[in-house]
Amino acid sequence: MTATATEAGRKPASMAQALNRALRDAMAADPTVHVMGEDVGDLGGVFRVTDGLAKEFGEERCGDTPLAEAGILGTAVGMAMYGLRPVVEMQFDAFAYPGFEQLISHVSRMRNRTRGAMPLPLTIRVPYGGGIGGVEHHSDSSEAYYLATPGLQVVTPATVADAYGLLRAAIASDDPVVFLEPKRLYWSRADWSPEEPEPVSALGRAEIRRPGRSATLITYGPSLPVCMEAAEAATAEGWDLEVLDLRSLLPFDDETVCASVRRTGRAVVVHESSGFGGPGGEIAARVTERCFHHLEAPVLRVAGFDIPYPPPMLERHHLPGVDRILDTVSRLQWESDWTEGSGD
Amino acid sequence: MTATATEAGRKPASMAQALNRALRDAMAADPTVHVMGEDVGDLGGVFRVTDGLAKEFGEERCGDTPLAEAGILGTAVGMAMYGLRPVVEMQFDAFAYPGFEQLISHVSRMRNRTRGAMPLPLTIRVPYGGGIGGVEHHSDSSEAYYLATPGLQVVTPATVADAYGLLRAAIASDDPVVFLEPKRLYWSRADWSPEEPEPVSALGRAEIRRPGRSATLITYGPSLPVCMEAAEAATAEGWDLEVLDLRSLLPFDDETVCASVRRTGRAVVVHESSGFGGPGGEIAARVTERCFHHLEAPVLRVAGFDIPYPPPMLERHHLPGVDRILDTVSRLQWESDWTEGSGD
Amino acid sequence: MTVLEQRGSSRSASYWPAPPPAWRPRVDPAPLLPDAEPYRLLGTDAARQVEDGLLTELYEQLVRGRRYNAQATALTRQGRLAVYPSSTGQEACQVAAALALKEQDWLFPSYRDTLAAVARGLDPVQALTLLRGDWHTGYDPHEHRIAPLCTPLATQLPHAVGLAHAARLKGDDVVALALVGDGGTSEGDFHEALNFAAVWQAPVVFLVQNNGFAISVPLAKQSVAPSLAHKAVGYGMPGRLVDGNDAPAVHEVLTEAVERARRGGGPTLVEALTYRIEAHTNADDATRYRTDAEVEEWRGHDPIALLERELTERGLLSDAFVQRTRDGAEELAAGLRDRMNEDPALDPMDLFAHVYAEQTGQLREQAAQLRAELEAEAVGAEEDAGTEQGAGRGSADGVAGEERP
Amino acid sequence: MTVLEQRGSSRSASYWPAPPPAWRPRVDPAPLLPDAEPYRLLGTDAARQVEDGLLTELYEQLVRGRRYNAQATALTRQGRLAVYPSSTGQEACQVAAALALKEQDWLFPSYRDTLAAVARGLDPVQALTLLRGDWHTGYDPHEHRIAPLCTPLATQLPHAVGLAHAARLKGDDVVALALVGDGGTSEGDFHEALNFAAVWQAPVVFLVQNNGFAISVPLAKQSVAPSLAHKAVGYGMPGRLVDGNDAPAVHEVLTEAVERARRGGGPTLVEALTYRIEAHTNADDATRYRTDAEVEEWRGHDPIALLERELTERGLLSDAFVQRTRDGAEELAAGLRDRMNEDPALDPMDLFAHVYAEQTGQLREQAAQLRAELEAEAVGAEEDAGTEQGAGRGSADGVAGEERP
Ligand SMILES: Cc1ncc(C[n+]2csc(CCOP(=O)(O)OP(=O)(O)O)c2C)c(N)n1
Ligand SMILES: Cc1ncc(C[n+]2csc(CCOP(=O)(O)OP(=O)(O)O)c2C)c(N)n1
Ligand SMILES: [Mg+2]
Ligand SMILES: [Mg+2]
Repeated sequence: MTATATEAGRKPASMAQALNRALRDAMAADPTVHVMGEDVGDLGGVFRVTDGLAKEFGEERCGDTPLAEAGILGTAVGMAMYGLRPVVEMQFDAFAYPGFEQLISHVSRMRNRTRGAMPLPLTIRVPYGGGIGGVEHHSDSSEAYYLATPGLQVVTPATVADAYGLLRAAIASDDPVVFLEPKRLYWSRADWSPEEPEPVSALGRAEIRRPGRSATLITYGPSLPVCMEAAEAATAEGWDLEVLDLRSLLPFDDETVCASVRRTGRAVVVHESSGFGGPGGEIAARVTERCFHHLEAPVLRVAGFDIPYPPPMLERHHLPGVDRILDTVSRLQWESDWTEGSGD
Repeated sequence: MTATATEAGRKPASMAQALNRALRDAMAADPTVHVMGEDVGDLGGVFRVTDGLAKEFGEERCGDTPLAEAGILGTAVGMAMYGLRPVVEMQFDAFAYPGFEQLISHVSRMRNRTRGAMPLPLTIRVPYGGGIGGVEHHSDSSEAYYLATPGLQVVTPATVADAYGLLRAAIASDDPVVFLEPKRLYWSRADWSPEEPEPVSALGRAEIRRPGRSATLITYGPSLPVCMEAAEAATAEGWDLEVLDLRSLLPFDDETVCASVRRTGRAVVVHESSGFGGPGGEIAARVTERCFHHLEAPVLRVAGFDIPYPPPMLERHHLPGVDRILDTVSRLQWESDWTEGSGD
Repeated sequence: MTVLEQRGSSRSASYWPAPPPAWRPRVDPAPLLPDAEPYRLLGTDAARQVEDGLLTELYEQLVRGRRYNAQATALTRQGRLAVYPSSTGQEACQVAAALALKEQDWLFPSYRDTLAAVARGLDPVQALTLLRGDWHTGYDPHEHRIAPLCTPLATQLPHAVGLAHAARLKGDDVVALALVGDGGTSEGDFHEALNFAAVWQAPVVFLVQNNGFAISVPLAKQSVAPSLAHKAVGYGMPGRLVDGNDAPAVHEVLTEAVERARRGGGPTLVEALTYRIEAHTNADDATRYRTDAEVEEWRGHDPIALLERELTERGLLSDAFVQRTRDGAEELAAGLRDRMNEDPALDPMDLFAHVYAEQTGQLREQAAQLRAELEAEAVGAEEDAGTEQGAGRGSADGVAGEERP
Repeated sequence: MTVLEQRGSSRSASYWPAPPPAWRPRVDPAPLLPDAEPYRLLGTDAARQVEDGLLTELYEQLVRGRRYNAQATALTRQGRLAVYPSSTGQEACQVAAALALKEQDWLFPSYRDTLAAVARGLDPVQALTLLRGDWHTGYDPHEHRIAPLCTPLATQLPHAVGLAHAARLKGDDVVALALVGDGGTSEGDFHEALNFAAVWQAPVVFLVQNNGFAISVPLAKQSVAPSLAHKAVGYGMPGRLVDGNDAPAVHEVLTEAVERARRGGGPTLVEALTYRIEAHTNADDATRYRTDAEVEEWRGHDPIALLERELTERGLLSDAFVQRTRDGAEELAAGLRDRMNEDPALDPMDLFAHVYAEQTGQLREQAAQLRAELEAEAVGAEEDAGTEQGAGRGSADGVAGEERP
């Protein structure tokens, strides 16, 4: 299944394949990397991200655990205390919740608790977000919970290349990383080689995916392709939108984000997660704190509604789409025509 | 212990006593109200908030549960499904985490899941925040987790009178309420009578605790007294600060908050919870979205640092204090003297 | 009493001073332990004591259930269900669970237990709402006293305990029966629920359908206990092991447990040994983790076939009866197919209608935004395809308008 | 084998077709069940087999432990400890846990188990750091292989399982021993940890110190099981019940379990019956939920007194030995008192130093803010009290400065 990506050179690959390759390469490079979770063994994970690993590295390196997420995370903490680098899979976003006590009270705090004597090099892979027609509890966007937990790093790829590079970086990190995998991008494909541009990405850096001058769309993960599409559509309205992919939500790349917003003077944060108490509030607030006098309009947000994630047949109304993004861009207090630096 | 508050007329009472009285009155008024949790029976709770209830109403109405927070919350869900109004006590903020799966996946969603057929009139009391010299895990400010969970209401009193009125309102609500009790205000006292001004407060309304013209301090719970003190101290600097007590974090009282900020043109959000991903981001973002052109300066935040809650001997450095609040107010881009409506 | 090794206690009779009384185990563990062999009726002498009427009722329900499962699976292929976790092979557990309850009792099903809900009287279309994807729960739980289908594993168990406890506090004659899988027994909520039930002596019965797998993970990686029913003694409740493909046996064990709970005898844990004949769901590929031979072996222990043998022995399996049973099942399937082929009526505004009893200001704003978008969409759809994109743009007013000063 | 009621299975020998093999319980439950009576040595004939050296070592440690507890409690009254959960009355469990382990093994203590850590060799001042309040953990866990004191109940148990499992995967000779209270057994993490341990056959021993209370909640409201050790069979591991105030008995049971784990025999659950003589912590008022008479009854079963009886019988309790033991305990207490009376050196900047391996930009900003505040405070403190308030105001630069356009 992942055979096309095994040779050097750029080949088409899906995000799931790139993640699989990242796990494989990390396990091959470092015998302390252990993959664990529900159905990660023979089945290769419900999204096939761990496909073939049990066969290649043996059950002890990639094994099925009993069905208990606090137990998975808690035993992974113990394994990390002993020097292993566990990579834990939570089967779906909502099924990570039983592990929250371990996550908040231990995973995020062990290094600090012990003045650095006991770091936890732990990666927690969480497939997240909707748009896949999943029934209740299979489409949550849980990033707000992770962001409010100091001591964690929170990372999410939006491209095939980042899926590889960021996962390698997460596993290489000496601190715990919550690695959020956008479910609906698992099957997105791109030409890609694991060797380029860099096998392991730096954590904590945002990337400009589309330069523009009119306004900045700040986004991440599943909403990146939607924002790219919106930016294309916006040209018809005369807007040249910059699209910024955060990649790392915690730590947050204030520098890249603020530089962009200072340039464009306008910003919209786009994410699937519910708006209220979601990542967008933090992002809008910190951008405003730092760039207030560059702003021609308030930083606006396009987010999921403040409701439990909808059933499959209604999810399209909930998810930020191109129209809703453009509607919001239109409310950024434009003069009749776009001109730079008008302000109030 | 609570005898002083049992007669009519305003008498001195602590917040813990007012909460106790609210529980007692609610139980007396409605036989479906059941109090449950760890040590809430004979001991009366570790903060004595349930003192005397087991004796007065019997163990079946106020009883000790086995020691398991998911079990407490999960069985309370079942009891609410059958028409009872459980009032659950989580012993400390951090010990609510084991119940987060029940909270997120069930408590917040049952009404929506069943199209209103199965509401959950459930109150979850959570003592929260620091400043009491508590050792690790006894001083968390966990409100960000609750705010990011649509379907919950999140309420927190900052005064003795509100402790009573809001808890009565929470118990009376047909939807689940996370009722956050500021630990370090448990022993704060005030002259108060349960009959006035109103026995049951409306949920979802903020209150101006100190009117002012220069800037608005937006706060809640444990930080209200600090903000009041800061506002007094600020008069020496020539600032007349308005202090706004949110009382309800979810739903959020945009009207009262925005009216105040539009009046003053400047705002600082103050809370103990870590800044990043905390409530302040949401508050600053929505105020800015709604009041952008009234703002003379960005909405700033004074919050706990982005660190695990410190050990007792260091907590004073973490907690928002008067000086830090005034420092932040001083950064609200004042002209040499305060004048109304200067702008940029 | 169990046979206990009394190491080094020869002087303990004269032990002085006597240890404080809190030490005495208050409960005899022996009656709480399950039998080593699963309880069976079919194929044993005891089967003769089961009434004809019960056997034929079980048979009709099993056949209907099998047909229902097949139809639901077919609907996934036609895109009419988002997903279906089949209970083919487990029909005896599903049906017995439904029949063991009285009308006032409550059933707490998981995602795999729609058949139990249907056997209890729920409209199959309503039962499948979650899996079709038009809403989360398709029925009013109070109507048939069936809790919403529960997806997060084992989380329904404390609900069942709480409901049963509340009913007892109110003095109502209500028993709750909660279903969970073998995988679900590993979750913390299983443990907490059983302990609460035992401490409270709540009228609740836990039925573990041990179908050998949690998705791809076999029981051997889930537990190395003598049986899952052996967990019961650790809570101070009886554990019972039953052949989950022997419908009258499951029915008897559950009925006994339910009646015991009703009499105030407290909770019971029942483990039913069965097998998931189909893949985990239609989306799963079971060949990755188990052999056809294993499935075949279990087909040889099919709940319907086992029951047919007994019915045949008794001469109850007449052609007419078989035909009538099949016709009933076909009718159920046809009705289900026809009704599931209709598109459900959906109102997107429902997204905001049930989050709270009273809509918050936030939600009113957001509902207004969506309504405006939908109206703009409708206008856009009426105009011809060549019209400028984004007709509604700028009209949406989700965030309260800002008037300039 | 347990005595099992074989209801209705008379025809089961000829049962046809044979049920699939997955049905056979793979494990005999009988050896996993605990004895009905707690295991005891003191006061039984078997006590004679315990070596003198072990008894005197245990005695010295118990006396030290009792003195340590008294000193720590005294320090709370002097405001030198934020809080102290005493293990007075439970010293036998604490000491035996420490002595049962080899140097390379790991101990996983809870908040009440500082004595076990001290008995294992940890500096008592370091052990008390959490409870003094200057930092969370006062020691490098790797030094004595003692995990940080754990406060969230039962959450340390999966850590112990994971660590033991990791060590076994690496081929290291390491056993983990984890302590938990009776109340902690109700938590989901207890369940999940024990199940993982059993499925993985991890070299780990769980010691439940059943001291009768979880703060105010008596065991009877926590569990109605025959014993907490009866939970073991539900995971497929042996459960052992021991008199927790009989130091050599606890030592023997734990040593056996540890060595069994070391040999690859898998995990064991040990329940030690003991009593918390003091209140939950110095802040607790135990008179609200228990009688003095109950405490007195347990004082009559004191671990030190029990051991003294055996030592006296053997003629080992000489005045000189008693004096030496007391002197050692006093020395420990005096050193602890003196060192705890010194104020710990604290650097507020440590708040930011260990959150991540590499400080984030956010934390660098916040550290700079605090540093500026502290400098301003220091300046303010140097100036006289009459100086204008808020000397440093405006100088703090926590949020990156905004240059006007
Ligand atoms: C808390 C939680 N974790 C993970 C899942 C994902 N999941 C759905 S079904 C399943 C396997 C359940 O196995 P079992 O309990 O044996 O029930 P069965 O499917 O065999 O009926 C898993 C892991 C879930 N639904 N909930
Ligand atoms: C998850 C969690 N819930 C609640 C608490 C609060 N708490 C601290 S100690 C305690 C009682 C523990 O009793 P037990 O397990 O028997 O241990 P003991 O104190 O008797 O040693 C409670 C409820 C906690 N620390 N962690
Ligand atoms: Mg199963
Ligand atoms: Mg205890």
